[in-house]
Amino acid sequence: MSTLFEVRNLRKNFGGLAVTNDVSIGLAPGDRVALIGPNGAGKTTFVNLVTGNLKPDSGNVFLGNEDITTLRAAERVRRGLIRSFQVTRLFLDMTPEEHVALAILQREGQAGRVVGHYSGRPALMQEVREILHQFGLLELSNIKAQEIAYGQQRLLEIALALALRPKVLLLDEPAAGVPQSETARIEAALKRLPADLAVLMIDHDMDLVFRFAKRVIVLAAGTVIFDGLPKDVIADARVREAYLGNYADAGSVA
Amino acid sequence: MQTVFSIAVDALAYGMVLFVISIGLSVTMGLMRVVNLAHGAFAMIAGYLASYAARDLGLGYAAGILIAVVGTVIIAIPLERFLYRRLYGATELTQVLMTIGITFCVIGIANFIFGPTLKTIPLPPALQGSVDLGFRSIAAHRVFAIVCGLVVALALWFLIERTAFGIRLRAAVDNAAMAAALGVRTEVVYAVSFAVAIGLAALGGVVGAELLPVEPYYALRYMVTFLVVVSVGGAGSIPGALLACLVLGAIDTTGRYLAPEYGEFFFYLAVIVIVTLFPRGLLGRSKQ
Amino acid sequence: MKKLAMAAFAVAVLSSAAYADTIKVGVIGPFSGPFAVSGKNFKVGIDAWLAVNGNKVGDNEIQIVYRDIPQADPAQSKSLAQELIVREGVQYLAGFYFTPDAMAAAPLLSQGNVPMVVMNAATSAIVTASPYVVRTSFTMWQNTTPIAKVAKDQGVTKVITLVSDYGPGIDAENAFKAAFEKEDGQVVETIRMPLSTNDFAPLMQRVKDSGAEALFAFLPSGPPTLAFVKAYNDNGLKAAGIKFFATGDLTPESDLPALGDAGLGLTTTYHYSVSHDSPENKAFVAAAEKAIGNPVELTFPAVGAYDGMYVISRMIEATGGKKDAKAAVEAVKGLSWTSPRGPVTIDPESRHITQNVYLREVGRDADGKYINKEIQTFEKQGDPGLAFVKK
Amino acid sequence: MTAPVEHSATVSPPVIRRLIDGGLIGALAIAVIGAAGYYLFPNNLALLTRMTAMALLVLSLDLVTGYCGVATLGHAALFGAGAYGAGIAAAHFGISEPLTMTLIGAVAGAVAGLVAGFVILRAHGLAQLVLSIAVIHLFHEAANKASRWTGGSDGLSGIMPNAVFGLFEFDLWGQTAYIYGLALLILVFVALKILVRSPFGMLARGVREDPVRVGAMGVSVHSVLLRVYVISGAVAGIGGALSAISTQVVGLDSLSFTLSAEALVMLVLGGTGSLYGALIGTIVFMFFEDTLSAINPFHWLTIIGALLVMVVLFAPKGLYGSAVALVGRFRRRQA
Repeated sequence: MSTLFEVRNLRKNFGGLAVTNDVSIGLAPGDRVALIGPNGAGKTTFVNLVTGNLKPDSGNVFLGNEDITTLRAAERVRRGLIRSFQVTRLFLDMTPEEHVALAILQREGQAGRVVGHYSGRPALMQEVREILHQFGLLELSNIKAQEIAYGQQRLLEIALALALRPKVLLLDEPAAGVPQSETARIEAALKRLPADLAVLMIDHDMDLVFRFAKRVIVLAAGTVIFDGLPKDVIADARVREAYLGNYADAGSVA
Repeated sequence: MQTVFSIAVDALAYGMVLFVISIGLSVTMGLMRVVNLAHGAFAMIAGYLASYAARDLGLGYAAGILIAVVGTVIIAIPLERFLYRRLYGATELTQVLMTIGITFCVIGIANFIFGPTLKTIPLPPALQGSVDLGFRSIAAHRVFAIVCGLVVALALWFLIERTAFGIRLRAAVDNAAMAAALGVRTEVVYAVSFAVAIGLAALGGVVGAELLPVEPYYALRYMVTFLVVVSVGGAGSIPGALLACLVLGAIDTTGRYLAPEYGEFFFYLAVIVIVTLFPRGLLGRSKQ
Repeated sequence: MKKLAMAAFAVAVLSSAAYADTIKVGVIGPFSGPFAVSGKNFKVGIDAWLAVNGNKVGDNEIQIVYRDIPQADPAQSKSLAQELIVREGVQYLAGFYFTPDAMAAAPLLSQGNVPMVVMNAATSAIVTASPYVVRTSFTMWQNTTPIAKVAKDQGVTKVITLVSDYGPGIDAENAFKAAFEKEDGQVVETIRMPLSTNDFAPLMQRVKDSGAEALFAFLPSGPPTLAFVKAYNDNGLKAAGIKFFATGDLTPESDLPALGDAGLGLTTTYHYSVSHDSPENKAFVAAAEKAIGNPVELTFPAVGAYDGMYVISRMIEATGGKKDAKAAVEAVKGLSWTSPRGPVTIDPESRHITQNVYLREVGRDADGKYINKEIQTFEKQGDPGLAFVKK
Repeated sequence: MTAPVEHSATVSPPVIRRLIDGGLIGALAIAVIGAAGYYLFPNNLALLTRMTAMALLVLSLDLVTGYCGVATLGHAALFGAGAYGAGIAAAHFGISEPLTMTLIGAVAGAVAGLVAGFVILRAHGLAQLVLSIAVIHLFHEAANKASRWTGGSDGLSGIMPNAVFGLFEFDLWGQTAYIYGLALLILVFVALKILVRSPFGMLARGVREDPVRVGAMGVSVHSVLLRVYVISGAVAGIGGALSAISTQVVGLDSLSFTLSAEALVMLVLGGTGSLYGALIGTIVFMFFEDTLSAINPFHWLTIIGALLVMVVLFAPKGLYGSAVALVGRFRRRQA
């Protein structure tokens, strides 16, 4: 399988401390990969480096054949590298319909238009409804985001990302803060993500990770200490060490 | 060389007067998160009280300051209870609207009671006249303002960083809910801080009156200056406000000496540069 | 509904144009805000005139309508002037503290058939804005020119000028320079200070460094003048013998108590001092002090307003209460009378007031009150500034 | 994927709502209120014209403050640029055709918006407020210095606009000026309503709600804000030009901190983030100011101050915002 997205030898120091230490990861179309790691492993920093919100000290990020290391965050998004947020970031004053419509308009390069209303475009409205339907949000399409339940806000968050037609999707704890009763719906939505999409999910809900991911990467102290099949991860000595004791050793092994 | 020294002395004196007048606003804006555009109004009230006590009643300068500070705080207490308390946590724009309304009221009332003319606060003999520095002379009241500024800076720093009250205040500011859960009575802490801020405004209004004379429009005339000083220094930072006053004093004074015609340009360009480079102010508290 | 409104409209138009035995005078001035003391003096001058002369001219009763403009704001001035002419039906516009406000209202005069009596705004060009403008105040040029002579007479040859950086300040600078250089004096440096300047210490250092024997200053009356004079004293310029010349704007009577002893000895030229010794002024001051409540606040705009009311009363007399701006203005061209400030004439050509300008020194009167003591008179001064404008 | 076509009827907004969103109702309301003003206060058209110019400034401010969350106390810079642009064109270059003057005002305002936005958008919150204050003072001082062009503090006079379409003269009664201003206001209002509804308008609202999310959608937040500033500048510039045309004098006050602060007070009074709020705030504030200062020219400021305090106490979302909230609560209780 060809590589769609690749991080090569990525490194970031904060005041002499290597928060991301020589990380290399590759994703192919259709990949379902989970990135896990104990608290403070550097997951958030890694996401920010990939999305372009932080500048790496060294190393490169590739999307397709293009080196996107120096591109700004917005540019990366336009090339198909999309993320969702751990804490919901929505436009509370807007409806789900407006959210998705805006995302589609942006994808099509139409978001700068100063005239017209999206509802006047049948094709766009059709797609909006399809996406909302896919996430079970159609009934809520004209209710302001601040008035819908948190679980549904999380779904909208993913719907929004999907509407941008990502090639690579970074999901940052998609089920965080959602009551147990509603996680099933989120999981179901994740299952229905387009097959050719490469997904990197950052999470520490192990149940979710094992049901979703075909591959697991473990980050500890800024270093990749495991990259393999889910069934092997529990047995891995370094992972056990990282989670259960002595972090420093885990770093030195890499 | 003598000229450079001379400008430096002027800059220091001007900066310290700015500091004394503005520091109260830094407390309200930085620690209580209230954009209090009525800061000047309180300073002005104090000026009128001091003028009335010292000149019309002939009680003297020291008594004037005391009466002004105490009197202004007493006037401010009901305002805090009924108006300002609603502003804690409100949006900046709401705060702007309310405090500008209060300012308009105070201006109107001052104009009605005291009339539109300038009021002065007679200085005691010791503060009149000049002090000889060898290479030049400087007004004695400016020296007094410098001393006041330093004392206020030290006292405030001590209060906020070194006392139990300071710890409570900082806790209440950083996380009101958590502080309340820990038994801090945030309402009381805020009321006391407000009183301190108003007391400082009052002191500044009286001490600075030689430079910024008391008249009804005082409340609006210097509002921009106060705002600029506070945000350049970093709202809530005592050393920051001190540094900002000295830096702005130096820029303003030097600019006015070298090219008075373009003094405004110098000053505001400098403000733009500083604010762009240090968006939280020179020594701002890192938490927004 | 529409018809009714149109009818009301027509009535309003007609009634304002037709003969009325109540004659309304619209006065626009800064009655609140930072210049409230000047606006108050407008009102005091007018009240004093009405108290002395009664509110009737012939059969016509004068009624004053006040409108407030706190700071220079031509758009508001125009809208207020229009409202006064059209809605209130005023036959005369008066007041105007700021030049742009007068300039904005001037184009309305011929259409509205209304004369304007400027009671303060002091830029020479205002009288050229409309043939219906008459001014009873002063211009910067008029009051500044004589002080150059004073400086020369006192043996000063090198002067540094410090003026506020706006229209009147620049007028003052030009006027002083022109007059002083005519006297073979030398202006070694001209400094323009931003209006917002609070701290004058660095400027005093500039004065010292310039090697001038005297300074000429203009600032609009208000808080900065106080700081300016104090800076002059505190920074040792007074002690060093550097002389201080200014127009009376720096020492208005309303600021003198605040200046206190720091002001003693300052010499200024101006068209009016509250302490002017004449029976006309005594009568005026008595009436004005009654009107103002606090005598300390009485200062120069009051006399501009008082004389303005005299001019308006003569206009009403000449037109018999009819609305005829042209006839009204014609009637006062060349009008001479004895004002509280001394003998004055409305110059028929410029419609600006020709008057004495006095050299005054700040001192105390017998009661210990601070006053501007007149020590020299420059008689029948016109406005040299108009020639400068026309150039 | 199956498309739930059966839902479309309930999902797409009804025709009437679209018309309301499209600004037709608003335009109609302005026209009706404007006409009412014309007949009720036929002798006070200059005030009404001033209100119209001010309404344009407040609408323009609403775009950046209400819709994008930019805090500014320097918005008069854009208004003044329009006023001086139109005024200088007329006084120095003899361009006195009112429509051309208005266009020049809009362009001058847009350029000023670009410059001001470039500086002001470099910070947030309090720092942003201070940058805006610095900007307005620099503009003011520049206009004061360039007195050869601007007339400095004496004001720029000698602006003599031609008749509109060669037919309607600007006269003492101010009818032409008022109707011209009202027409401009209606046009701008409709244009802004369209803008606010447009994809770009949604983007701008998105920036106010959550700039990080907008960035994560692949949009450059800064460029959105800068574009809003340019549009806002054009609107304010039209207001400035209207002021120059109707007053025939431009003063430094049109570039002042005071005017900026007044506009902000009017906007917050009416309610931010809604074009109606901006209009209502302007009308209410200026009406009270005019009435109170006519009743008592000496002490009206006190009453205005008390009024503002009252509004914060009893209508914290502004007059329009609080009214909408009240109606909403009432409806919910009914339902």
